[in-house]
Amino acid sequence: MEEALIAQYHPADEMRCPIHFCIGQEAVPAALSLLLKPEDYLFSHHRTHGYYFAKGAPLRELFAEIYGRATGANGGLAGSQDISHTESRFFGGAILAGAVCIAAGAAFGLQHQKAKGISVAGFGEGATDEGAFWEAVNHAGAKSLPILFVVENNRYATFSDQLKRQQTDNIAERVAPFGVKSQSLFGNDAPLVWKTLSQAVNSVRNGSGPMLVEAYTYRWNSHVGPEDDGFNKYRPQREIDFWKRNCPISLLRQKLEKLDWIDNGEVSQMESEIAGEIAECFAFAKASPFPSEANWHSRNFSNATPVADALLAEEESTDFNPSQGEAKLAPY
Amino acid sequence: MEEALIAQYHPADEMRCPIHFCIGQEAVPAALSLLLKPEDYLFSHHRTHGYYFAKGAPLRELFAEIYGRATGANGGLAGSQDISHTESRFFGGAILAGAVCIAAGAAFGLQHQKAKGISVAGFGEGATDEGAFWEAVNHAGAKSLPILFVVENNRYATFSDQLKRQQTDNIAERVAPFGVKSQSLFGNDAPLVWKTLSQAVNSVRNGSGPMLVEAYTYRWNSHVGPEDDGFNKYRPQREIDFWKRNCPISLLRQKLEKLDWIDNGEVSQMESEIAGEIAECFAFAKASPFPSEANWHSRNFSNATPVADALLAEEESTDFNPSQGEAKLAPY
Amino acid sequence: MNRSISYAEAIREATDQALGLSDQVIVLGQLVDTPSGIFGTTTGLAEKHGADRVQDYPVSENLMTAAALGAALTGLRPVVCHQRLDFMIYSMDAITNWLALWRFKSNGKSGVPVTIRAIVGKGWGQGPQHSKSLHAWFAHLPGLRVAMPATAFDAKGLLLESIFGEDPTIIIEGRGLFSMKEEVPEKPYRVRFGKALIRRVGRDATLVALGSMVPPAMRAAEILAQEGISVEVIDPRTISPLDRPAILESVSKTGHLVVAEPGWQSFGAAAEIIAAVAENPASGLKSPPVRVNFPDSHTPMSMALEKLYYPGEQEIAEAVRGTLKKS
Amino acid sequence: MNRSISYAEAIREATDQALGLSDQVIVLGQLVDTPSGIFGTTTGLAEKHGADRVQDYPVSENLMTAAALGAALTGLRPVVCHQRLDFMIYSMDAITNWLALWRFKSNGKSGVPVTIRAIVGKGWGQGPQHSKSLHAWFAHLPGLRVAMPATAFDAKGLLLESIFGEDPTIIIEGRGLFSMKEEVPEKPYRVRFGKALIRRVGRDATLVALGSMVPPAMRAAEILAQEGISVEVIDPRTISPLDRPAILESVSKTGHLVVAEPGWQSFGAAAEIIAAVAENPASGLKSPPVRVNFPDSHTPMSMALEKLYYPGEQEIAEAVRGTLKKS
Ligand SMILES: Cc1ncc(C[n+]2csc(CCOP(=O)(O)OP(=O)(O)O)c2C)c(N)n1
Ligand SMILES: Cc1ncc(C[n+]2csc(CCOP(=O)(O)OP(=O)(O)O)c2C)c(N)n1
Ligand SMILES: [Mg+2]
Ligand SMILES: [Mg+2]
Repeated sequence: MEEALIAQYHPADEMRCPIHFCIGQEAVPAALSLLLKPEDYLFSHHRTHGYYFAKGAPLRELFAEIYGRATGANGGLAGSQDISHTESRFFGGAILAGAVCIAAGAAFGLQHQKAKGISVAGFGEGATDEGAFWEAVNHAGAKSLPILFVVENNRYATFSDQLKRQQTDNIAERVAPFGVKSQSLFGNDAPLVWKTLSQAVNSVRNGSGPMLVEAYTYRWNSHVGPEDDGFNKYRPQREIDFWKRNCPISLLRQKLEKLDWIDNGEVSQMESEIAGEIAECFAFAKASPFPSEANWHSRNFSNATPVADALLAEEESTDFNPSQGEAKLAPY
Repeated sequence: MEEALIAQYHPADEMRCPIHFCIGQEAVPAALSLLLKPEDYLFSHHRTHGYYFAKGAPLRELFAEIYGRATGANGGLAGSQDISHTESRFFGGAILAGAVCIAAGAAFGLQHQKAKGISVAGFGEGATDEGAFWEAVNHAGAKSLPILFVVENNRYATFSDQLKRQQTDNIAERVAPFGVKSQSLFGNDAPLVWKTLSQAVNSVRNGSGPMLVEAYTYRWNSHVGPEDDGFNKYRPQREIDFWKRNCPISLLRQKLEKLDWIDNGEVSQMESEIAGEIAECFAFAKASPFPSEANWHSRNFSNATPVADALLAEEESTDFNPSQGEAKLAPY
Repeated sequence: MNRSISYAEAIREATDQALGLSDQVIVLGQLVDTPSGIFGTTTGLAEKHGADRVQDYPVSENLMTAAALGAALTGLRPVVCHQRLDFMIYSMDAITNWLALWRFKSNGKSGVPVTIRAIVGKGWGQGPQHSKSLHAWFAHLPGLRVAMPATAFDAKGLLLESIFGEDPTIIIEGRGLFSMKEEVPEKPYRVRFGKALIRRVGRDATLVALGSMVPPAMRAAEILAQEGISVEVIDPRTISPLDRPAILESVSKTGHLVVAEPGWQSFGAAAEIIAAVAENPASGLKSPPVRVNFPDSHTPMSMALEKLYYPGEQEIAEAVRGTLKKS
Repeated sequence: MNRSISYAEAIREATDQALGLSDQVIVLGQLVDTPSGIFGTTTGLAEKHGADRVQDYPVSENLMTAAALGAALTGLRPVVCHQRLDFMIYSMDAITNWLALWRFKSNGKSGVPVTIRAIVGKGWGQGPQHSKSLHAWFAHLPGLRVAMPATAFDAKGLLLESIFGEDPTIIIEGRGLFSMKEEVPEKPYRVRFGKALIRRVGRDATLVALGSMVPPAMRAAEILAQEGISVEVIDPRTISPLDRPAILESVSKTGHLVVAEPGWQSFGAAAEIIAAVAENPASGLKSPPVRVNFPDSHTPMSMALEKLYYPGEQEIAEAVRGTLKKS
């Protein structure tokens, strides 16, 4: 899907929004897609596509959103980095760590209402530079919130090496003394990722408190957009080569082939099904209308107040006597 | 000094600003007062008096400040919780964790300029709820900054128990994996506090990177102001009794008497010297004029730009051609 | 006959009733669960409704707002309390980048009814970190409602309207108002956003007063009445939405406008009110409008300077006299 | 003859020269040390002046601003760069509760010359979290200077003036302006705060344009000139301090005022400009002033809506025509 989007990105200049591709980082979202239930909430950082998919949100609405169409998941208002799909309980956003804090609130809401479901936050190691992230970790630990933090540690925030920004590359170790159980792992071994996340999801689901899983992985592409950002010389070629050799999809395929669980025919069939689906998504997006009405006010405010209408009376205030002294603050 | 301030607080209603007394928490600032040098910077939270004193700032200007006089350390603009004394490199402020971040910047400035001196931040365990605090810790660890973090852990943020807000009461343990060496100790044993802080100050001074010292201590008084806040029933009487029995000043005095290093005569002499100094401070404050000129603009902006005057030329711009297209952002 | 209760009691009563009316309502804030209860506005509520519904919060202001948003997604209606607006500035990211734009960004599919109570300190040496009112900032943000209740009646009605409304709201509460009493109905009632109140009908000049400037504005009108000047006092009650038509109607009657605002003058709310009137061809302004604000300076601690800093009824009355003279 | 360089190059040159002029100058920001260098404005500077002086910073925006303040206390003159103003909102506490009030609170004893560069995204689907301009917020704060350079010449001169001045400053840089070229002197020079520039002399109406609205305002003036309408275009260049006298003088000549601002209308900077004119008895306004702003809405991503959202020269021209018709 990401490759297909990239191929189409520039030619027509129709996808006009920053896109952070997640090629090379497929394992974590793919594993989550098998583990999350409709009642769970998933909150994503700017690199949204994998997580969007993981929560089972409709693919054609993702394509339409990127194309800025009225049929997009957000009616073309949000784009790739801010996409959400309310019905699927999936919410993304581009400001680092912001969505992690919101995820903590959703976890609290579920816990408070004794509702089924857990809250999951997916983000990169860069977000852990932000103080806001540590407020969420601290609170999750103190309140034993049903939240799973998933860090895809790809070593870079844009072009900045983690070790320029943090003293160690081990976030899992740092959250543990806050009361957040944690585990780190090689994030490109899909079965291992699935197993680890499965245990983590179950642990959080069973009320054992918050967990953090740190998956070491790598992004193949530029930080944003399809153009090569290699001129920034921020990562060595052998590092890129190492991770490309350890592509999560190839590794999985090798393993499955060894086990004789799939054969080439099946793979080709899957590939052509996927290609078909993607083609259908492109067609849907391109055939969809653009949003046309400005409607600025009603886009930003609700027009109705049904709950207030049901619960509150109408009253007129009587005269107010203004010659009263102000509250004395002393001494604070 | 604090007791004297309290005795005078209400009768005349002349000290009109929130004051967070530090009775019971004397050991840390007292020890720092012996360890810090003029070139060091000290940044304090709202409970400022001990730290103000620790940096050798003039006592009479503290009193005058609290009385809102023009002769105050800040000309009566700041009050107790926001007091600073630029000449002494002492800076306080009431917003939690804010001053800790500034302290990290001062540490960076010293390191960058290879200047003598270290940066010290004094604060309570409440400030460590703030994400901003963790940004400072992370950065100090990553850059090996010459900063000493001093937490006076008195267990409460206002009336809120630390264990309502944090999963454990051990901040020292939490900063260590960020690359900040740390140590915790019983904070009312003045000689121990001195020894620990002395080692810490030396370590930071010698360029061994950041340190955090967590001193478990207790405040006797209300969170703010002299009135009893016991009606909030936030701490048990036996806890208060325990800590009052472990008053840092009494403990020190007992120890010194046991060692025969001081006798009653010396203590009385010290007490009367201190009483004299305090009386002098009160007299100075009360005799000082109030600030009278509003001068709002020049209080908020500098009138002169001496550096710019020296370095920059005056130039007139030529015509600007407005028919240029805007920068094309694509795709980011 | 209604009882007379204070502004603080009215807030407490509204919160108590909201907690009773719906399980969705929760209260978050530092010390909301203690007997002192945010200057008496939450006292006893944790005992009555449970400490999980009236919940002490860590000193993590950014998280508090963001978490309220997340909780709202799960169906709750959180009320977030800040003892000082200054502390809440740590949560500007949560307010600006998330809360205010959530409905917009979701294409109307997801609303987050979060109520934020922000108390503005005043006097007694609060100093520059305990006294800022940034209501104009919040009113500048699309997607946020901003209320500035001046009386106990409005404090209760606007808080209930906010809690049970569908959009995020910031309520600016002037600390000096907390003791002021007024007749307040016992039942839970609403005061709608965007509906100004004419607090005093007048002929000669329109005096728009916001929040804690309402009582001194009313006293100024009383002083001026003694001098034969009839002032119409308008209290917009909310500044987002702002009832521009009500202000315009009054000005088109009186021809003169003074705005009294408890905040810095430049780029403040008074500027918006004056601009809204000036740009309307029907306003019929007969003299230049005048602003009564705090000076463009941080708040001094010393009471000697506090007196010069905060304007009161005399300054307002003088401004009205001035605008009438100029016409 | 001066060379013609772009807005981005002018910023880069100013920074390069500042780093050369004084060891006190340092640059902090995410990715300032990379070849892409904040849209070319810091490219090559780390190589030339050292990566300790042009320093990549963790994604910790609040710390970055507070640390710049702390560094300024030790004698440095930090320049803090944000790729988007939206990211900087995390540092509102450092800006509002510390930086803006530092000089005041120290009773004039301590100044903190911190320069903050905030880039405002526009177009190409930036969406609501990458396109906000909150210049009006910053101008509301006492103790902060706020610049909105519209041209390469001003971008260089204001940045240098800020770096070597004594007060903290926020410079709002419109991303769309980065490619625009102008003749720029090579030597390091200053553009003073609070001095508006008359970019085009005119007779019939005053058009005040801020930041990235300056080029479309100039184009609108050109369009109107073809129709025989002579417009005076004023670029305040800084909004704190704001050159109110220059605006007033122009309006008292033309009698008509239109303000074009790249930001939300309600409670924005245009309101302050209109209020400042309206409240002055000498302004001699002959028709109601008009604002040309973004609508009071968050920014839509879709290019179809972006087109409706951002006003350009046509909207400005139409506003000027309107105000002349009404008189
Ligand atoms: C508050 C904030 N600051 C800066 C940015 C700009 N930014 C966008 S993505 C990014 C790097 C994120 O790195 P990481 O969190 O590791 O995720 P990755 O891109 O590696 O998946 C940065 C700094 C932002 N979006 N939000
Ligand atoms: C950002 C912020 N939030 C809230 C407050 C209100 N407040 C003042 S002191 C305090 C408690 C501080 O506790 P701690 O840091 O442990 O210091 P202590 O008072 O115990 O010495 C709080 C919450 C504040 N000053 N700043
Ligand atoms: Mg990363
Ligand atoms: Mg404490």
